[in-house]
Amino acid sequence: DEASEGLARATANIEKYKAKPEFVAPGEPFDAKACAAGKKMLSIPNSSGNPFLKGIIDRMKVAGALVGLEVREWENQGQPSQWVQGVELATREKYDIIDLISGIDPGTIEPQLRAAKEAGVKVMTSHFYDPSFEQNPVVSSSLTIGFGEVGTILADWAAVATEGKANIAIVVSNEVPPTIPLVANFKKQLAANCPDCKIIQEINVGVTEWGTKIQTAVQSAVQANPEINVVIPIYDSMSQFVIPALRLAGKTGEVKVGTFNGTPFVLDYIAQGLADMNIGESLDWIAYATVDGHLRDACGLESPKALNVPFYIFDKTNVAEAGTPAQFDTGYGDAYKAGFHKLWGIE
Amino acid sequence: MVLSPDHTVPDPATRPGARNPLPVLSVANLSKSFGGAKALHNVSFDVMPGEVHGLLGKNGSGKSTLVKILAGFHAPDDGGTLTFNGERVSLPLKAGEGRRLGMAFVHQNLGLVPSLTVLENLRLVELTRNGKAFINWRAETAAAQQALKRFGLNIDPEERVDRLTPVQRALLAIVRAFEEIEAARAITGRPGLVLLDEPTPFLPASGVAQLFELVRSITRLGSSVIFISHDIDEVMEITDRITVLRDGEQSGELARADATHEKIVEMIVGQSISRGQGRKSGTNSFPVYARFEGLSDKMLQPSDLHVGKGEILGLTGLIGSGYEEVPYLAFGARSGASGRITIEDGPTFDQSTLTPAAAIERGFALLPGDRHGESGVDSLSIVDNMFLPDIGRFFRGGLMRNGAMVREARELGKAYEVRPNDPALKLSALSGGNAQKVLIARWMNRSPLLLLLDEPTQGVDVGTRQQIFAALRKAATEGMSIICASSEAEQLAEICDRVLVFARGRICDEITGERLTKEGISEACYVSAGPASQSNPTPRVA
Amino acid sequence: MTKTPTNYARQFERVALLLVWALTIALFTFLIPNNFLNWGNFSIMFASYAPAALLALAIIIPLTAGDYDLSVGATLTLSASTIGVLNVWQQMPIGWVLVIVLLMGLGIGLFHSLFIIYFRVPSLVVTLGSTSLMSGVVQLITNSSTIGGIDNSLIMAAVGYRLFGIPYAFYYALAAALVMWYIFDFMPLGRKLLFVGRGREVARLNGISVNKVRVGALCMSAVLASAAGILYAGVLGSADPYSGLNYLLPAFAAAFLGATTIQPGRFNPWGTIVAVYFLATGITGLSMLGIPLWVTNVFNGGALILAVTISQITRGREASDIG
Amino acid sequence: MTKTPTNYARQFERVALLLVWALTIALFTFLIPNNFLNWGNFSIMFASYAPAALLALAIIIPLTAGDYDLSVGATLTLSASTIGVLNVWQQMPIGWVLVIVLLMGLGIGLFHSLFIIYFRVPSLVVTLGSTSLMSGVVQLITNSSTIGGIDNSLIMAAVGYRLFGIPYAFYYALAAALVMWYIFDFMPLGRKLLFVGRGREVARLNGISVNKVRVGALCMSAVLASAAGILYAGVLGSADPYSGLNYLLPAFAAAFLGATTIQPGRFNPWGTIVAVYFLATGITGLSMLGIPLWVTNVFNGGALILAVTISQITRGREASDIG
Ligand SMILES: Nc1ncnc2c1ncn2[C@@H]1O[C@H](COP(=O)(O)OP(=O)(O)OP(=O)(O)O)[C@@H](O)[C@H]1O
Ligand SMILES: Nc1ncnc2c1ncn2[C@@H]1O[C@H](COP(=O)(O)OP(=O)(O)OP(=O)(O)O)[C@@H](O)[C@H]1O
Ligand SMILES: [Mg+2]
Ligand SMILES: [Mg+2]
Repeated sequence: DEASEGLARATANIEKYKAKPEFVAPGEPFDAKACAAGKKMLSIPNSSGNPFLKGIIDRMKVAGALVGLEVREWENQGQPSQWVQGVELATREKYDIIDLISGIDPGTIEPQLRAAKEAGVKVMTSHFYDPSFEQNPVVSSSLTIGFGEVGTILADWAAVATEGKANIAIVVSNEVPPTIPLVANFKKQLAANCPDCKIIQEINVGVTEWGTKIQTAVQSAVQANPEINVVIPIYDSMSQFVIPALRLAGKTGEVKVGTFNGTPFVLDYIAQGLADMNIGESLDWIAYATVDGHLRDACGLESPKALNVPFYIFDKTNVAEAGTPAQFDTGYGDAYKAGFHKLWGIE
Repeated sequence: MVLSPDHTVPDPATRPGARNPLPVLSVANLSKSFGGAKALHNVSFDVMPGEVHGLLGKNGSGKSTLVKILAGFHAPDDGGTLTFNGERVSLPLKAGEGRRLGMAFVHQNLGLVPSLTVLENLRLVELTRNGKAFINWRAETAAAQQALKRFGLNIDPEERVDRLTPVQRALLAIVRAFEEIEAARAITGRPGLVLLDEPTPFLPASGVAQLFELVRSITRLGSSVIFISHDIDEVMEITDRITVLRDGEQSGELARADATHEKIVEMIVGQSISRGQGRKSGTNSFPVYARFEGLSDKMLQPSDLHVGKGEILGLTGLIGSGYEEVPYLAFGARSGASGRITIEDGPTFDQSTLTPAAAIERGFALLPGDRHGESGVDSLSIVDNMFLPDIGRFFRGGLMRNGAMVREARELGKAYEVRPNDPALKLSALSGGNAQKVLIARWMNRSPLLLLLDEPTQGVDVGTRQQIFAALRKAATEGMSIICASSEAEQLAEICDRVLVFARGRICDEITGERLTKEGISEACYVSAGPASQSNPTPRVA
Repeated sequence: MTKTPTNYARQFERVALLLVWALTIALFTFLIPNNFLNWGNFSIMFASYAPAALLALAIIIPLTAGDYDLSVGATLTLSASTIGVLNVWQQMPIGWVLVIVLLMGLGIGLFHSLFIIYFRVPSLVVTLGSTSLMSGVVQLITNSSTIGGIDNSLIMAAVGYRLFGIPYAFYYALAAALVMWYIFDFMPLGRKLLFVGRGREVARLNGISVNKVRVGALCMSAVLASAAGILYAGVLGSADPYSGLNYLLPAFAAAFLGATTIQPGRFNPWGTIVAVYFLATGITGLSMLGIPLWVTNVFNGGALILAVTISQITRGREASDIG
Repeated sequence: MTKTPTNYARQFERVALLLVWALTIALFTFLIPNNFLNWGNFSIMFASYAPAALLALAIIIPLTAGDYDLSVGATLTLSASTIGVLNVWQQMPIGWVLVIVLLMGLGIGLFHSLFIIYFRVPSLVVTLGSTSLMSGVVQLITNSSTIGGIDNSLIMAAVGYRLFGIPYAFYYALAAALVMWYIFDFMPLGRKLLFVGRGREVARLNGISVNKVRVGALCMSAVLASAAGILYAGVLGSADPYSGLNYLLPAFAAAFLGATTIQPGRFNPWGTIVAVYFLATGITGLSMLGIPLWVTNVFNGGALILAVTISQITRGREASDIG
């Protein structure tokens, strides 16, 4: 019937992400060293307090150094006024590339970016736009990431984990732009592959309020709706408040938790049996792909539209690969390194 | 009769001495209640131009309330009327309206802001006048300096008020009021009214004399003065007429000519009280209880003094002469002081090692002069205030015996005639004098070995004062040593066995026996200030 | 000794918030018939708000003594993070870690005291500054990352074991309130705190060592905030370097709301507990109704302003003793 | 009229923070030889901290009058969000939107006044509550999402046009400080504010309409915070529903730090401006050095505590007038 066919499709889809990621070249090989010579890139993270972003930038510095691209981080506390200062600095010091990494909407600091563009600095984003988004006109190129794809994985996983009978509480932060395609695709996929699955409650909490609101809201949701058997905090840092909520409600193990980002402490939750699934990406891979993509744009080559860093599912069967305690970069294999080196001509 | 405002009012200033039927201030049927309690009940009186009008009454009889109504601070109950220079003024007065009409105030607590400068306080009204677009600081400073100079006050306009001595502060408030009344008269061209709410307790005798001189100069120009004081002799000296309040009601009005001391007291208290005749002393000798050697601080030169067991030692002098420091130094309440202390036959110890806690431990007690800031906490209950240094006593078996505390507080309240005697009330719900009773009860109840008092009857009415004196005398006969610092010669003469007179930070006279009278003490104070006061009219105002 | 009629209003004021709480519960019971009024639901709520309750209790000690401690949120975060770093990363046994964390709380209190009492810097300034300092230290020691995997015994001690179905966490907060109640109301120390807060000079002249009392209050507050951090780490099972600061404003709100009940006009421990759980009930109920979470912000703010306003109306709008 | 010798220390205190600022600049110039001391760098810093400066200025008005306004951060956020909603989503012309936003600020001030002055609820409580209320409203109207695409003319007016290389945003903050300086120091209103803050009863006894002055201060503060929100939206070109609250504690820190300079012991507009840009200089320099984030927090907190402590030592550790 329809339900079992959907479940089969979902299972097949999940299996795809359980396989070890393979490297797919994002474009033609090019002489990266020649291209990068004398070029500078300023990477502005959403906040330097975010270890995920900091990890990517640290690795970008290493990857850039391989070909001679100078990568610098603009340290900030997540305040837009500080982003503005970073952009102005890049403009003044004639950087070649401003890299807005994961979370700074170019629209938030548009006036300064426009000035930078006029001064000849290329503004690029990475790990921010979903392919479905319209890129801000000041942006020269964007290495998109498939947030929508993440949504579909989460939906299929929920279906598989409950054998087609998921009653879901989903925790979201609507003010973060990627949330929108992620949730939309999640719903679409769920409808397509799991006719009996339901979203019981959608809990929207602003990032700054995670600490004070998620726990109570999840507790209340599972108390008010005992039929809930899956909780999906779409960003895995939320799960530090979801897990205790389930523990208090006595639902640990009974309610499944699936999430996205691959943050180490959440991978540890899986090892401890507190959470069930986390979709991860290799930071180092992201770093390489970002350097690759931005260099191509800076040198007038065709820039890939996406980061092309594959998603990888961790669950209790493979979480040990991430290390104990888990690390950011472990478990994804390193096929990409050789791949990029070859592409850049630096073997 | 209500005159329209455009009706020409004859200006008394232009016709000094002429009989003028029009009162400057006319109050009729003024009432004010706080919650259920009536602070004022149908009070009516007139103040004529050029008149000094005394306002007398026991503590809590409503004098300050009346002043505050005129200042626009309190809104009176409906029904009263107020006429100023013939102009009917609608009640309640808006803030600042009294000033616009030509009234100036010295409030009971002076109305200064301690953390701001002399200049800002002195020129407060000018600096905050509406509709002015620009403050000319140079002009303001010049005006302030001129005013200070005119009144012989040698203080820096940039100095913060909290660095001034109490005398300087009192004079500052008075100077401000007189400045304002001059300014107001210049604008309105009509007689003004200065309201002085107990301005004298802070002032030395010469300050009082200077104040009275100012008052007379103001009245000569046709303005009037309302003068509030508990010192009946002062009132007799300066006022032309007297209105007496009792429990918020008018208990009478007198012309000075008809007034005698006894009559006034009778009107205030409601019964006649024989004047204290001074304690028969001089023959008594007391074994020394506490000896202070080289006691000194910023205001006080090293001084030696002692108090006997069962003796009441008075300390006085002109304010600023250092006598008022002694109780605080003996209690270890001020830092930066030095000296040595010996108690009976005990070892001599350093004053700097003495803290209030250690002093209490030794059986000392201090009743400070500043009731709100140092003595009691207005927002806490009477019972908490009463047993503050004693709380440990009610901690038995690991529990505070709150019930026992309240019971004992009620007993104590009865003994000291605290009204209303409800220990759960906040201290702020009591009148000033009643609050003082609570605080005196606090210390007397502990039967301290040495009781240190600073102005113990400040703001306390005649009747209550007698009760307090009686309690002190009784305690002394039972062996309590008492040191009482006060500027009131009359009070010292009445209760003390011996009085030390201070001048410029030193003990300059010791009065015992026959000389221990109000006149004797006042004279000693004047003599002590002698030579300097000839050369400079206000020597104490440093 | 005539009792004035207003005394009825005062009596009513004492229990008003309790009544409102009961009404709130009744309302939600009506709206969510099956799942709201349910011991499981309440027991979870009691446990999960225990760290917040402890934090609010920490605040009222210096508030009573007349000082502000804005740093309790940062202290909570620093404690929880230290537990994570020492216990998870450095593998130190949890027992030692807790001792160190509480001593650290004491150290924070003494640091505050140095500036507030010795140098006479306003408490608002010092604790504002130390909030920033501690946030920096937290980022330094944790590398700004959440640390999971805190010793299970701490988690069990906080939310594992239960009494009457309520996890122990709640009883720790209750015990703290009980001890504070005893100190505030039945020990001379409580009276001393109050006098120090309402009239410093008066307290000093009556033999109270004002500075010691203030130092004590600041230290107790910091230690209690550290304890709240321990409880927070126990309830979450992890230490997160950011969220603690967000508990600051709610804790102040609960302290002020609590001062309208039980002993109106004074910060008091039972009132604070009632306030915390009244707000928690409202938020839980609204969440269970599936109402968007912005409503809970409005509820928090509205409840605070309304409660204090009504309390003011009861006392004839006279100047308030708190704040 | 003798000047005491301490007056030299006092004179020094006035300019101490300015000197420290100069030293900080010198230090960073030494450490970052080419890029730090550079007009472009400073002009951007001046512009991007202009909303923060305006917010700190907003705070000192009620602080001078003796009230706390904790809600300025929320007011900033609400204003910026309202601009986003009305201008971007509702397509309302920007001119009208600005008028509405400023009127809304006035409304917020009046709302605060109602509770603080009429019902005598402590200002800390009211503004704490209204912070929570406004956060809820912001989430409601923005759907908790960031709104980009604000009218270009607002952006141009804030950061598009420049004078001496510095975007206009800075001059707005400067103009606000100038006006406030005139009011604080050269208009009766300023003295009224001061008298009301330092001695409410005295002010009332002397015919100052205390309530009017306090209402005025609260309204001015809210309106200025709204203006800060406008500037914030102009500088960023967008409105986000959460970040405004992060400006609250820094704004207070700047206000207190500013009270140690120019006119030590009083909240004063120029001191506040100096404090904001001194802290901004430190943070910018540290960022340019690529120093880890936690250092900036430590710098902020440390600078505040140290500056106020040194100011206290200058005045012989006497009780402070601020806070
Ligand atoms: N806040 C209050 N609440 C209730 N009753 C009050 C309050 N303040 C004063 N009273 C009552 O009003 C009466 C008069 O007090 P008031 O302070 O006017 O006296 P006073 O004339 O100033 O006395 P004193 O000379 O002792 O200062 C007292 O019985 C007092 O209990
Ligand atoms: N703000 C107030 N609230 C309530 N009652 C008050 C208030 N102010 C004064 N009272 C009461 O009004 C009455 C009159 O007080 P008032 O201060 O006018 O007395 P007074 O005659 O000036 O006394 P004193 O000689 O002690 O100065 C007192 O009973 C007092 O308690
Ligand atoms: Mg009086
Ligand atoms: Mg009185």
